[in-house]
Amino acid sequence: MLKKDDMHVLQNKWIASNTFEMKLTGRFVNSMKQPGQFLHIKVGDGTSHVLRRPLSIANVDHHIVTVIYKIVGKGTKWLSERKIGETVDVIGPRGTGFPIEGVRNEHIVLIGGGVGVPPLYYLGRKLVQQSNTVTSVLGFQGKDGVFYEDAFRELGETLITTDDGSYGYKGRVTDLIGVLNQDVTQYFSCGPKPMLKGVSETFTIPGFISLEERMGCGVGACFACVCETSDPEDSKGYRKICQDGPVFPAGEVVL
Amino acid sequence: MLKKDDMHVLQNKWIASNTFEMKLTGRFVNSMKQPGQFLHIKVGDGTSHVLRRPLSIANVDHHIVTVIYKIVGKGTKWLSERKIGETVDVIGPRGTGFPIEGVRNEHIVLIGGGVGVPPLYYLGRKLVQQSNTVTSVLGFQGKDGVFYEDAFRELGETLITTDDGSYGYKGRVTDLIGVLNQDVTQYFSCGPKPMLKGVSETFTIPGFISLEERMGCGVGACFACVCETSDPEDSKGYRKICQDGPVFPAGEVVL
Amino acid sequence: MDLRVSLPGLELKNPILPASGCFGFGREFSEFYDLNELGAITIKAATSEGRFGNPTPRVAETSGGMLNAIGLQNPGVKRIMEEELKFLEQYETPILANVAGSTEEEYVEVARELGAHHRVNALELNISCPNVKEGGIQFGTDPSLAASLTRAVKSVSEVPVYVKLSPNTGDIVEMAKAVEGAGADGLSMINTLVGMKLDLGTGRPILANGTGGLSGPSIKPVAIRMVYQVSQAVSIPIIGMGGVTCVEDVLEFLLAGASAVAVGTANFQNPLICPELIEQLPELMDRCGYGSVQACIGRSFKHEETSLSGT
Amino acid sequence: MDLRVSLPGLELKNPILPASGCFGFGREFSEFYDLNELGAITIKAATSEGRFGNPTPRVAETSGGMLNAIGLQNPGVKRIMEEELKFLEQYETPILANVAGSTEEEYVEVARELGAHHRVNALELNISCPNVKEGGIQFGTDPSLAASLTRAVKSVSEVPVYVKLSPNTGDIVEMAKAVEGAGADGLSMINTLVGMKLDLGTGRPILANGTGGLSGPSIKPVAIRMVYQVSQAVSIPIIGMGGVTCVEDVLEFLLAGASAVAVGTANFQNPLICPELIEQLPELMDRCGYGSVQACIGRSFKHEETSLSGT
Ligand SMILES: Cc1cc2nc3c(=O)[nH]c(=O)nc-3n(C[C@H](O)[C@H](O)[C@H](O)COP(=O)(O)OP(=O)(O)OC[C@H]3O[C@@H](n4cnc5c(N)ncnc54)[C@H](O)[C@@H]3O)c2cc1C
Ligand SMILES: Cc1cc2nc3c(=O)[nH]c(=O)nc-3n(C[C@H](O)[C@H](O)[C@H](O)COP(=O)(O)OP(=O)(O)OC[C@H]3O[C@@H](n4cnc5c(N)ncnc54)[C@H](O)[C@@H]3O)c2cc1C
Ligand SMILES: Cc1cc2nc3c(=O)[nH]c(=O)nc-3n(C[C@H](O)[C@H](O)[C@H](O)COP(=O)(O)O)c2cc1C
Ligand SMILES: Cc1cc2nc3c(=O)[nH]c(=O)nc-3n(C[C@H](O)[C@H](O)[C@H](O)COP(=O)(O)O)c2cc1C
Ligand code: FES
Ligand code: FES
Repeated sequence: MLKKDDMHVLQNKWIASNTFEMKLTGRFVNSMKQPGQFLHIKVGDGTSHVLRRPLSIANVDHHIVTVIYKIVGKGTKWLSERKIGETVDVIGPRGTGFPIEGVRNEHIVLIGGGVGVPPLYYLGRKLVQQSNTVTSVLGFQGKDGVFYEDAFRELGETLITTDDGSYGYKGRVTDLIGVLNQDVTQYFSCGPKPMLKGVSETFTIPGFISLEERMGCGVGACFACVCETSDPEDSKGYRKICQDGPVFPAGEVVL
Repeated sequence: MLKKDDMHVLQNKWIASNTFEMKLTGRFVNSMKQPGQFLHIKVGDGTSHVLRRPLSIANVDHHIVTVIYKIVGKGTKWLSERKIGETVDVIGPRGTGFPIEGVRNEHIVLIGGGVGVPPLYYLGRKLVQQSNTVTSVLGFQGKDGVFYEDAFRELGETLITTDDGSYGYKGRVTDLIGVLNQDVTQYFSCGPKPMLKGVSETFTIPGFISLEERMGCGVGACFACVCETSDPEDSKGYRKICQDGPVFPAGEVVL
Repeated sequence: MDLRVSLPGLELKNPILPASGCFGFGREFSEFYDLNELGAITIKAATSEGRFGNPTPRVAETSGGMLNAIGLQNPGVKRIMEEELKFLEQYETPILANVAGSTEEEYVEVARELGAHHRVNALELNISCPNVKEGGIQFGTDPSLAASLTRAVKSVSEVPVYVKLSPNTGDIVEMAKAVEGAGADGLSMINTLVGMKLDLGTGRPILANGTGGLSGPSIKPVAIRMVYQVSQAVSIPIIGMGGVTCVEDVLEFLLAGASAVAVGTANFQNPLICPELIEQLPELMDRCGYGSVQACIGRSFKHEETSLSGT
Repeated sequence: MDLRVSLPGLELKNPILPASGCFGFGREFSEFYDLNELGAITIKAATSEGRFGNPTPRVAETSGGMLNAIGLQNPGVKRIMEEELKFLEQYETPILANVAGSTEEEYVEVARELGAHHRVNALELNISCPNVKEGGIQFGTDPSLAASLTRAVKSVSEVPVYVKLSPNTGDIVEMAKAVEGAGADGLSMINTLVGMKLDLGTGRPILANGTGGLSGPSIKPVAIRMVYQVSQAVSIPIIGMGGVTCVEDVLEFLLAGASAVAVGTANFQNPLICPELIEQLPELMDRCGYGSVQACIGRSFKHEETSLSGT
């Protein structure tokens, strides 16, 4: 049975401009095996916030799960104020992540933008463990926003872009796709919709993308988070991002 | 100009069944001179609670104001969770308290019930400072609920009643009015409406009573907290408890 | 403590059921707890053909509430019967099936099919969905249209029919009386209030649909008022809902006149809310001096009678 | 940053004003700040004779909101002019005077007197108070009654007349159009939604009056939706209100189509809210790319036009 858990906050620290890294532990950490899944987190006291907040699993290590989040509104603000020792009410792991079972000895490129970067770290670690070569292309708004650069470098070649050129390459992650090594076999991408659109239109190799959408239930019951399938003949015609996704084969759904 | 202040919590401790004593300090403590006034306290985070909570001033000493409150709902629950060093948003002092200027060398009886007891302590201290003799009759639900007994004893003779007889006299404070010394010159009372009604109907000497009512603004602007005057010829016909009161001469308003 | 409530078509072992649209067809919540614990299950609105619904974003959070504009997405009545009701066969909990449509014919067709399914115990006529352009909404604001729709559906339904009322009206009592007069066996109330939230960045509504339905704790005072007024004006039972998040809210709806209480939005914040409420209800009722759910219903206005009758 | 707004009868130096009934006649708040800081002041409803209003309790807190059933307590139009408007003479802030009544005659009488007072710049016709038994409420739910009342008041008033609309209706646009057609110079919206809260101990409503008006953050999505719909359907300006607690809410109302924004319940939680909002507004407008209040008004639906016109 799926459960929710009051997870213990082990760490909650500022790692980049308005960006926090939170480490949690609890009963279900060991079931968080598939990169690309998310935690559905209750924010606020009482009924001030009726909706949970989806945050990607950024890493799992030694019974500890990491999420990395940017403060964009009241919920993430509230999260950033949690102190070590407090608990956070979490449903998870939710959704369908990146399908990497059996992926071995490939050269894979990870392409992430902003708060789309976190799930790629856990994904990259798993891929390296499975003997793949990993190249990461990570985009941020500016120098202040860059996080986890060293961590990604430990996994393999890592290229950073910033919108304002204050760090790494100036421009968008899509600008770098052309310079990538020809032997790349697959890509995995997570970030804002325009980026995912660019990425999936530029690449000719197969890939998987992870989508964001405002969620109601986060468990597949309310139809808040649907997207249309590209195939008009698809028997359902839609996918639920919280359940069938957030990860889809590139081209499966309309961006 | 009247102001609100983020007052610092110096202490917040359980002193009787579900009853807390909170000590606060801030810029306006020195203006809290008249016993019977109240603080209008913001509870909850953000807009979860749109109304402030009125709590009587229980004491003022060395720039520190004390309130004593019972947990009855979400607001007082929230207050009880405030920790030392945090701040609480307070408007005050509000209202018109007990008129004791010039009251000297009298024998005064204080009659309080439950959460009506706190303001009587500050009142009693002031009265004793002004060379009055003070007798206190304090009613509680049961033994667990009794607080400040010793503090009142330091001011003068103190009789305790409990509804269930688990401590002091069994019964209501009004039952003890008959046994009071004949030389009593005035009474001051605060507690639930039926008690105030009983008290003001039993006594023949002059007295003042302090009323409770659900408040909106707490500053006299919304007309939430009115009560009718007993005198139908009164030019206004009503009084605002938050502004004209909470203390009224017994008989002035309809109970 | 007797939690049972007997309503037309629905023998509830406790008064708690999920509200339509907030529980899908139960499948996802069955991963959290045994659906047999519930008093009943309200399933998501069915239309005759499958619908994709509105563009996204479809939800937005508000102070103490949320807006939704799902737009009645559902796989259509046939697939609901084949796939979803089939799945629910393993449970014994009574099922209240929510029926929607754009035209009277569509409502009637869906009601005929669902009402004939052996797993459906009663229908809930959704004449109050604020989120679809064509149809639906006008049935919920015009008493005579609502009455005629109720009559049409009653004439084909093999099971009792509950009509779900919209709060977006100046006179809820008039609506309730109209559908009672047309043969409704019960009422569900309330659906969502029409609301909107703007994105200050773009200057536009957050929901792609513009407006959406407001649900959650913010609407509870409106819901309690409407249940209180309607339950004194009609003699059919009411399934009350709107902003329930705790067991105190459940009791408040019962006292206001509801015979059972549905939980919508709160399932999103806490997927275990329904079994938790069922577990906590007896203790609260006991503390407030009620020996059965039946004794709570409508106590806010039956108070004097009951004290006088000395029972 | 240009915060000025020019409305019929009201030259506002900023778009913030307190809402009627939440600010008394200003006296108490003048102890917190200088009332000249405000864009305007809406004073509490006046009736022809003094009224005591409803029995207490008159307020109750709800999730993210509150209920009130004050019942139009006020000292009567004569004393308001003699005592309260007299007090306000020391300030220059424009005054919007709220007018109430039980009959058309009473409204007309009060409007004639207040409208003739040199300190009153405009009238706000309160046809939407949900808390008085006789009168008031039906004017707010029946478009033709509302129109005829507006016409009658317009014919005697020496100053512009704003009509304050009730959200307790199925069709707010129809109401707005009816009063616009009858000559209203502006609209105020929204008043409170009718709600109720029960005391679980006694089983009865907390408010002595039973029902009360729901205000505060919970109703903001309903208010925004109504302002958005009405501002596109009429050409008279709107004073928007309902649940404003922060400067983001102020901007949301402007974008939705309001020309000025009134603050009600939030004055109770924070008596300094109005000057705080006035202080914070320029920075937020700047951050969102607006150079004047005028440029914000109605942007949620004027967006495309404006982008196309390239200004
Ligand atoms: C599958 C998934 C994974 C995500 N992973 C991450 C992550 O690892 N790190 C991170 O910083 N952010 C992530 N996000 C985005 C994150 O959920 C939002 O930034 C967050 O919910 C904002 O909450 P708030 O209360 O601070 O903002 P508010 O704007 O106050 O939130 C209001 C409502 O809008 C929703 N919302 C606002 N922005 C978004 C958004 N971009 N996507 C979905 N819902 C949104 C909120 O959940 C809430 O219901 C993810 C989103 C999804 C769907
Ligand atoms: C002038 C005055 C002085 C007071 N002094 C004290 C004191 O010294 N110690 C103490 O323990 N209590 C005192 N009270 C009562 C105290 O204000 C309430 O117990 C408290 O507001 C309850 O808040 P809550 O959120 O815990 O309860 P809830 O029931 O959740 O509150 C809901 C709403 O009802 C109001 N409310 C509930 N009970 C009362 C009440 N009895 N009187 C007024 N409003 C109420 C709250 O303020 C709030 O607006 C005083 C009340 C008044 C009017
Ligand atoms: C996401 C969502 C979807 C809904 N879908 C339906 C629906 O399909 N049919 C229906 O009758 N009501 C629907 N409703 C309304 C709820 O059943 C319920 O009446 C309303 O939300 C008030 O209850 P609550 O405050 O507990 O959510 C929906 C509500 C929400 C939040
Ligand atoms: C205590 C109280 C008293 C009110 N009295 C009046 C009134 O006399 N006249 C009126 O037109 N509106 C009155 N209102 C309604 C407000 O002016 C306003 O329309 C409503 O409260 C919504 O705004 P808010 O959510 O900011 O409070 C009153 C509201 C409250 C809370
Ligand atoms: S968020 Fe409810 S179905 Fe995805
Ligand atoms: S609480 Fe507003 S006048 Fe007293």
